[in-house]
Amino acid sequence: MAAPLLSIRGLEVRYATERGPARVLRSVDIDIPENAVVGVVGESGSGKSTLALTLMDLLPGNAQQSAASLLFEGVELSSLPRSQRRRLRGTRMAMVFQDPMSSLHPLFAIGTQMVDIQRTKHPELSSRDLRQRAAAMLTRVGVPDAAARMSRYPHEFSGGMRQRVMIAMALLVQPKLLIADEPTTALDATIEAQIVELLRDVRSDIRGSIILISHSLGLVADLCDHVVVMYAGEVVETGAVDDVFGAPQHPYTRALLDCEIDPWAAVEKGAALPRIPGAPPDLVEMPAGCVFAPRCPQRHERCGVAPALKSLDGNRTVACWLR
Amino acid sequence: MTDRAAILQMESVVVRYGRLTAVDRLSLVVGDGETLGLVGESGCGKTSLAKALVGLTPIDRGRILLDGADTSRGDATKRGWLSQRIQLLFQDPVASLSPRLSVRRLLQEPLRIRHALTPQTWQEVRQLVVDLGLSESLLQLYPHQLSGGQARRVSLVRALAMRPRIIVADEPTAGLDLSVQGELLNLLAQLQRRLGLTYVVVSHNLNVIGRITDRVAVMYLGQIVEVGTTRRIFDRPAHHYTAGLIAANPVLDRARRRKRTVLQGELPSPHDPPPGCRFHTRCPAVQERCRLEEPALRPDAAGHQVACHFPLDGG
Amino acid sequence: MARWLLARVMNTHAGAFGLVTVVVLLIVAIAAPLVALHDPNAIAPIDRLQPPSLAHIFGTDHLGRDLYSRVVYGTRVAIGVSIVVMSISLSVGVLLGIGAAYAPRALDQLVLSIFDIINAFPSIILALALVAVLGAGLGNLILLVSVVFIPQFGRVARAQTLSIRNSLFFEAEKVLGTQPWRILLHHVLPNIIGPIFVLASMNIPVVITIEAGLSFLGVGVRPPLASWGNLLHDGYTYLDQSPWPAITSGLALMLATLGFTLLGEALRDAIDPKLRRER
Amino acid sequence: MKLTAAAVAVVGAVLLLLSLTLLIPGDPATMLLGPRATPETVAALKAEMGLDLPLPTRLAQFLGRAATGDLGVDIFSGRPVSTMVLQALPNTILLAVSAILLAILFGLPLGTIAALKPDSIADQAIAFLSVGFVSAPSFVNSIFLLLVFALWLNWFPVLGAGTAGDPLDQLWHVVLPAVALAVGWIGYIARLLRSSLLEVLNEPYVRTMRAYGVPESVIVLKYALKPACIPTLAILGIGVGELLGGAVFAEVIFNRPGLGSLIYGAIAVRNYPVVQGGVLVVVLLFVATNFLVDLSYLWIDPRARARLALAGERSA
Repeated sequence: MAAPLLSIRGLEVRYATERGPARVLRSVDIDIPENAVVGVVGESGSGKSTLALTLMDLLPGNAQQSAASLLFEGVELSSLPRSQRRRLRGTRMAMVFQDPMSSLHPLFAIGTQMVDIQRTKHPELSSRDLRQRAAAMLTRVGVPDAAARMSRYPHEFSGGMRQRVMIAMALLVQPKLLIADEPTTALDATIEAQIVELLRDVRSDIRGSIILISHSLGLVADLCDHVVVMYAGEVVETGAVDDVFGAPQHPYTRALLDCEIDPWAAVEKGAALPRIPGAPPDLVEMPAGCVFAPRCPQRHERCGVAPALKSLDGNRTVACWLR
Repeated sequence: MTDRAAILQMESVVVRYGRLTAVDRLSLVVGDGETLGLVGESGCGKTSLAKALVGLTPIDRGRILLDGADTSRGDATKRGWLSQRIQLLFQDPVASLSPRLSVRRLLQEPLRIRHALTPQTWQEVRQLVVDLGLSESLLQLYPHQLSGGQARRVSLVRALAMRPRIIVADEPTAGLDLSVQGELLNLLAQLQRRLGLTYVVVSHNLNVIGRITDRVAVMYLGQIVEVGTTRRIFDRPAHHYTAGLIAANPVLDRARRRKRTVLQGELPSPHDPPPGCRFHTRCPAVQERCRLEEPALRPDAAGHQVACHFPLDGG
Repeated sequence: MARWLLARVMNTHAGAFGLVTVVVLLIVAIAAPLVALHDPNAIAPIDRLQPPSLAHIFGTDHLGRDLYSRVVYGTRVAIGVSIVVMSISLSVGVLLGIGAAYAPRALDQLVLSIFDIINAFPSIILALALVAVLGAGLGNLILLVSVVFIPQFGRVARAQTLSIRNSLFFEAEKVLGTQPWRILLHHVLPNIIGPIFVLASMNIPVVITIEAGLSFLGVGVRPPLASWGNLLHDGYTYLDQSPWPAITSGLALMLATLGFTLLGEALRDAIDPKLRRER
Repeated sequence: MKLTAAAVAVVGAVLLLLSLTLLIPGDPATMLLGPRATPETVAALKAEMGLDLPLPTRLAQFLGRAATGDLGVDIFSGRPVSTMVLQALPNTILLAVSAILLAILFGLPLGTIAALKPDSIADQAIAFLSVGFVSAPSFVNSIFLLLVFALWLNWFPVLGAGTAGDPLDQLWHVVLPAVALAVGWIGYIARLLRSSLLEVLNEPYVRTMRAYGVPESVIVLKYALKPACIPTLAILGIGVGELLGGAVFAEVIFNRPGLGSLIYGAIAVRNYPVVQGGVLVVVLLFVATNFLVDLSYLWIDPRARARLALAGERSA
């Protein structure tokens, strides 16, 4: 098997809180293959957004990170000086954020911002060239009348158009790794569908891998080849989307899939909806053992000790004593 | 049409904010004891309609009948008449609780409003708190100390303490994780069975709507474009917008995903809705007639209503 | 609540310094006759413009009066005036502000225009003009400086009330059928009192400054009543003969404004979570 | 909208000024003529000064004349008030502008440095200085500066505004009073800018810039400083008012001719036309700068332009 584009081993992130450190990510191991679309799913507090910010080196000041290894294109990121790490952003890595309203600067024209984000990648090009590239890319992602729109401000764009601008920015720098954090969550349903179509459409334009972070199982099933399931700061299961969603191995994955409502399912109206009893653990005062054990229908004595992520057949991994 | 007795009738209701018409000549009947879903994207007027139903937003034209009584006339305009019949669950439960009051005070408030705060009624409310799976220790807390789920239940107890017959729920699962939303929905279902409540559920989550409602009304730019039983709407949508909306819903089932059509274009400005059929700018099956003539909401033989000149098969 | 506030204020060096300074000033103001070492108005022309000594620890002024005792009594005036002024502006401003927020549009506009008119004058100029016209003196000073500060409280109270009227919980109360008086008493007032209180505490040093400034210009507290402004004026007049009157009263004024500013900011940071990130 | 509000404020302010003269305990005519004047001479003077007319008429007359630049005459010297005000105005404007420039020149970099390295020693030092600066009343500053730099060290001239026609001398004279006025605003601007800059640097749009490797210097100087300046700009409007107020003290203490000392001197002798004219000009200056500040929002913030366009559309 070819070496993965990105290999994360033993990633730990803590946030300083008033009550003490919150362990937001714990011993996370993930491989992102070359030219793959990897979905990271999990509920709130699972650490999926923190994972994205860690990879981009954009964690807020109160976060403390320690990783045994972050190997990206054969380079160890954790030992890279900050300045070199910064130069990876906007050249080898880029990110599309959840809220396209607040993620674009309200006081500058779209064009100005689209030009400046290319400078790290293309220091040799003139502002004029960069502007032309930007306008062409806006047309590519379906922004009508792109040349004129370059001098418009974010508030003059609709939510869907703003997200197209964000995607155009990512395409402009041709990253090897594109991270999209809930790229459609803030959008209305029919606009969300358009953006999903756009992402599918530009998939081949990006000669690299995409990490799609989402709480929506449907979206991940729709767009991704691989999936990483996270719970309370840990990876509980990984594998090909069809395998994981078709035959989940971890009790949490299974329970979560059960909770996804199928509106077409022939069920009695009065029948109770599935749910996972209890609530995710407090990340400041983590209980010992398997993180999911307190809510797990299949917990037993061994769950008092945390299970390691182990490999299964068919390139899958799962962190559960039962497998 | 529903086979139940009508509890709530909207007749050509118009809601305006200045020059913006948020709800335009909307007529809809809600049956006693049913769960009606109200779906549509932002700006379609569903929240304005919900507010109009509970009297938060005045209606400019048309009327709303509750149990046959016009809510803008006579006794029904007295304080307390409406609030003891219809209650609203807000989308943001924490922000909808007054921040400087303890949960205890918040829960006593509906009783004080009804001038019915006695040890016995308070005991009933506390029982309701326990029934809804809340701990009594919560009474000491303030809204900002509650989780989203807890705040939602506190709001629910407050609403129920007014003994309403109808509850309008605005995005009841917004902000709730997949693994816990079932709990709240189950609770709502239990309460409905126990108290004979009627629900109007406003939501953009089609999975939830498809599962918990009896009937669905689809809104677009301030008007209803289709109303019918939930099964019918999901299985055989007649309006092209309904079909597009349902197709846009990302679902796990790969077989369903493959055959989806994506609606093009964006919502026109509600300040300046298109002439003719309001959906014609985005409709995949648009004809000349659609640009000129506004389609009326018409029932078919089975009572399924759709506002389209050229509905999808069987419409 | 009070204990929680105290803990938060004492949490930072600045807050602790502010609180201690203000408490000391309050004690000095209340117990001025006990704290002062001399009669502040006892004239001794022989001892005029003395530098600090054991007998007169701050020195003496141009009439030989003990500066330390005069500064102590000046504390009384400064703090007394600022507290009374804030109480008046706060009550009137809050009443007007809430009233305007509830009033019909025309009335609301009228109140706003009155605020605009008062605000069209730089505050010291307005106070100067008002006091000059109506005559100097403690009573007029208090009344007129109060007028200057009413718009601030009025505007904040109005804006807060309006934002509460637009808030979700206000709508929720309406849906519940809560009586208007109950909404005002239990839901509006408790939520605007925090920011109003913060505004008052932040304005106390400003009022102290204005009182001293007007007295300095000779249109405030009338001599021989000891006000820091009067002391400073005398100090300025005799600056080339002895710097002590100006230095001592100036430092007293600076210490008071610094203490109240720091305490006000600590209170603001404690009460208003939105501003907590500011230092 | 803003313009009408400003106009209402100015007219209201004038009305307030004029009605104040009605409330004066001793009226100017009596005061001017002294206690031995006969009622007839007082009445004659009153008529001459227009004091016998009803208030609305006086207001209309005053506004009508003020619009043509006539602010009445000094009741003692008979000189036109407008001439006196115009003579005083440049000194006050020089003082105010110098103070604002000083405040921005020092406040902006200090605030930026503090925000870039929050909680560093530099930040704490700046914070400490700023609080000290902010809370010091300008007239205390003036006296202390006068004492230290003019009387003790003799670095700067003690009194006056300098020889007319000698810009260097005038500049030399404006240093101490301008510093006295600016000190508080240096602290204020530094603190305000620090907090708003910290807030902006945490905004998602800054994070987007960082996600594309945009250098931190470009982010701070181009993208962050602009929005962070908006709150600072807002307080500059109020600041001008306080500066004009503070100018009274600075001008009195440093014995500079100017609007402040003109008004102060006139108040002492109840020379009401001069007080009225002087205060009116101060109010106009204040309202005009605030209006300019509001206009500058339009220049900085495209959303404000859009709101304005929308409001225009609605009222049309």
